[in-house]
Amino acid sequence: MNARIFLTQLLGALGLIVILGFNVIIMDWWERKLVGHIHRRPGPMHTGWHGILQPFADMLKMLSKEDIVPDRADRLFFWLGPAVAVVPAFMALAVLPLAPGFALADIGNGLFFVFAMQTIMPFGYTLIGWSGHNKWSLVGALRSAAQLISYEIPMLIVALGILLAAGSARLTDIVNAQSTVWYAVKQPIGLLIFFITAVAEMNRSPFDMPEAESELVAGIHTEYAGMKFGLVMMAEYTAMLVGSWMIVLLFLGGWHLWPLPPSPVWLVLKLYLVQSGIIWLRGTYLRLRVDTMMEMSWKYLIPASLANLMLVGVLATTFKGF
Amino acid sequence: MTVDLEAVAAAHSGRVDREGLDPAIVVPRETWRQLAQALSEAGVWFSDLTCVDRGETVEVVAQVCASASEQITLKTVLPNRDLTVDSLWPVWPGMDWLEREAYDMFGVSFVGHPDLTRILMFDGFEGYPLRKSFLLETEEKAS
Amino acid sequence: MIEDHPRVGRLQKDAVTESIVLNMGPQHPSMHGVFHMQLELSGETILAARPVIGYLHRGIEKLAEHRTYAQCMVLVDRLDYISQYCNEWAYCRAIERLARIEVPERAEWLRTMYAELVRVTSHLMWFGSVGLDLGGWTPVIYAFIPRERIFDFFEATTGSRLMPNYLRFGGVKEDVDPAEMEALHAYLAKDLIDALDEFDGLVTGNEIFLSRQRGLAPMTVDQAHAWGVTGPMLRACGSTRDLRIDTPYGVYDRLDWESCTDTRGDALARYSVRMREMRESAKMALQCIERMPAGEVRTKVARVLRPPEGEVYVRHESTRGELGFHIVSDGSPKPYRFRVRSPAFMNVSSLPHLCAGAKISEFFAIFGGIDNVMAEIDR
Amino acid sequence: MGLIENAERPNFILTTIDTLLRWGRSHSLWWCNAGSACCSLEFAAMGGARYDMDRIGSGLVRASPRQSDVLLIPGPITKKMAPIFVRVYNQMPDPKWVIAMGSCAISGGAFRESYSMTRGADTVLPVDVYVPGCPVRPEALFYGLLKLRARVRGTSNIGLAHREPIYVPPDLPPEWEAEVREFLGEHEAC
Repeated sequence: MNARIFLTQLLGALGLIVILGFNVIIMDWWERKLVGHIHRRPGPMHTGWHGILQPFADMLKMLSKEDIVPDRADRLFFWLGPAVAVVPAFMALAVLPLAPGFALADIGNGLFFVFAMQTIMPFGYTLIGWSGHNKWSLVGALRSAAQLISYEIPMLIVALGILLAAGSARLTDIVNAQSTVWYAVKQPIGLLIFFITAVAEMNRSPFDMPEAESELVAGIHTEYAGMKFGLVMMAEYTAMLVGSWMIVLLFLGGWHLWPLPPSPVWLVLKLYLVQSGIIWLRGTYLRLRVDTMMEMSWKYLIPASLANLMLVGVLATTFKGF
Repeated sequence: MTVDLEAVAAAHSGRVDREGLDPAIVVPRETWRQLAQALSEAGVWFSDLTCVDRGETVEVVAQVCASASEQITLKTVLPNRDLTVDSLWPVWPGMDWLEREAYDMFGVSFVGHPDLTRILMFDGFEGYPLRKSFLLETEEKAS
Repeated sequence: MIEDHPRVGRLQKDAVTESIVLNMGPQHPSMHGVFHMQLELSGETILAARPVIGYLHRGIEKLAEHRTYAQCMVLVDRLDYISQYCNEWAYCRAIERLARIEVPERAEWLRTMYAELVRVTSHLMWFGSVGLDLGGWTPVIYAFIPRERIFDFFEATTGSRLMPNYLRFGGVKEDVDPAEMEALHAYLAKDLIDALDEFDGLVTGNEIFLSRQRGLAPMTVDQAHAWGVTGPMLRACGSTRDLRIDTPYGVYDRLDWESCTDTRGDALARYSVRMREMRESAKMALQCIERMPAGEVRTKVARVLRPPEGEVYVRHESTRGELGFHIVSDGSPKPYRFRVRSPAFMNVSSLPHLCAGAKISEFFAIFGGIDNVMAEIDR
Repeated sequence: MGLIENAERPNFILTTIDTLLRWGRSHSLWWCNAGSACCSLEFAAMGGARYDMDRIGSGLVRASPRQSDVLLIPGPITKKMAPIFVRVYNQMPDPKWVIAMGSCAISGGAFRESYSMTRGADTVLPVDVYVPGCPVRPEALFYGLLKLRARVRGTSNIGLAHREPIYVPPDLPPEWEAEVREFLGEHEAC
């Protein structure tokens, strides 16, 4: 093996972890600030400039909290759960490009790789919920499994539409196919379905069933204390990052902002706009009921996504360059 | 008056007490449930049930409404040595918690109640707090 | 017969899923205090529910027997701490009826105004907690904005945000500063209505909210009467019973208002009744400010009140329903028996009937719609 | 012997980490609201837009005691409820603090002589901050929180087991107002 490539990749991986940690911190602060302003209150103000150091304080506190593992919990999986939830998100990030060709591994099957990784995350949530030996978290785990499985299907079908139009599963190619017109314009139904399912995949409000605070105490992570809880939070923010990144890459033109020249700045900007939109949802909407949520996926989203696929197929074969 | 108090009272071997601010029907405990049954069939709904400790006896007092604005008090008197009376739960299901509370606070047993257990106090609690014989700690010290 | 086959029999026995018992509360985020619910679940469906109460039982009825009538006002405040003025008024009416005390005209207007204002704040609190129960964080924060404003008025006129101890036998403690009333009038006439419109936009028009509330836990008038349910919950099933009209007290018969009812009887109807009641109450409070006559606010009553021997039961339309005070006097300065018929107590006792067969998340929508206050239930 | 002496001696790295951890803890006191009675309303008001305790990083009321730092007792502890409070307290991870809010939680308050009440939270739990009032005003609770925050920031990890309770004065001294107003004054939205 070429030592130079190995070293670059190693450094890249480390850089990714740093970026991820940074993202979690930014998002934690930004979520509290944004929700605060939606509520007409200032949010964190006294921990650094406008509370910018708040996430560091939280992290330090969590690090130094007593690490409780309940007596009857399954110790191995109690530890493993957060890791199983975090690691696939990290792995998915490895193939997500920031600029043309600028990804840790710009592989040909990037699209499928990301979805494959996203499919593993629910296992983590289910493990987290199940291993704590708590009825609340068990209900949360079951909800999480049901929810993530049923929302994966429409999401993938919509992604197939993109695949069909772009003719490649390489994420860079998909973005470059949107250099002038985004897929958001060409496939608006697809964007809508993809956005809904992505929010559901991230366990964000209004789909935050697994950790429905008013219902299931703290849902899947009821028994998690200290840094392990921090890890669960990290997994959730990372899932949010991956999901929003996919929305930006597949529908919002990635680094393209026609007629301006392409730049990674646009991508980062869009990324955080999408994430802010998801936070906004949390500030506005109430939570769906579990059965309505399942119904929504199986009765409406899957047929709609299939119709969308058919439409895209017809359009793509009729008009060249759709 | 939508309900003829005198007639109802007479039919259940009771009497009408008009000395107070509201008319009250006082019946012996044997006809307690029949009285409620008869009133219920006449379209009367209940409002409240409680007890008053009179020292030697315990009065069970129910407040019922004959119409939206008309208030009737039903009473039966139980001697201390035998605090049992028929439950009104079969007549008005909402009496469930009220009778449990009366049992919890006064020790009155309601025959025919489906689940007569303590409601406000915990299971191991001794005594019936709202009886006059139940003293608070401060009173015990004073006496 | 295939069922007789030993293996089939065993399989069938195995296939029966075990129900789990979930203890919800007393320490749970959306139990509105310390309420304990034993739920028997099959999956997420509630098979049976058994409420356990008494975690906040402070023995107010016993303590009141050791206080003078005036001292009991402190305990009455703490019964239902969300609608304090209604409690105080109901208690005052009971004692005034028992001791035959006349109340001056202006005091009646003031009492009506405070009772209606507290109905607004109480329903605002309920609105916020319904939002919280259904997973939205914003409604509760928004609901606190008008609440704080009305609390400012309470504080400026009675000296306390929550526990005013303002009403007295034969009137109220003291008159209100006209400037404060004017400021409140301006607020009620415009800003409060704007805020309520905003709430309607935030929650009432929300499709998710409607889908969660419509047709949920329906109740008929007969059921409501059988379970002793009163107040907005009863009016939501089509009954027109409202003690403010049926047994007129205060100045309600002189105000221009209507009792809010609905015929659907489900959770959405309960929601809609309360939302409209807020507007009606604001309207009534406005009329009180506009038409309040000048005059005395308090009649002279003996410092240590000794009502004549007798007993009285007074029904009062509190924010949650029929609040009853049953006072037995033996002629001494302390009540012989002090009984509170609490509306939330009776409303919550209907909970097992309402939530059988519902899902866990529906349970919270039902429970929030009851609008209970544990302090009043447990007393 | 040597080990203990070394632990007592100020060590640059240890003290730096200790300062950092104390800073982190003091800025991130999350609540466990065992909300019982009247005072929990004023606690809720403190989360509202006017008082907004999130501004000092305490805005999160965690539903699970496992993730919270401060147990708030906003009402009377009845004999029926006392074991549950103890259980919730035991479920919280160390370091943890307890705030007794209101006269019921401090001593039993208006219901002190009742047959169903404990005589205050400190009969069952170690209380760190006593905030008097019936009910407590949000400003008073805010002041108690600020005091607790200062205490957390000033307490080294070694001294955690030995703690003197903080008593918030029932009257309003001028500096009391000034300190809270300084925090509350910066955002007068409503």
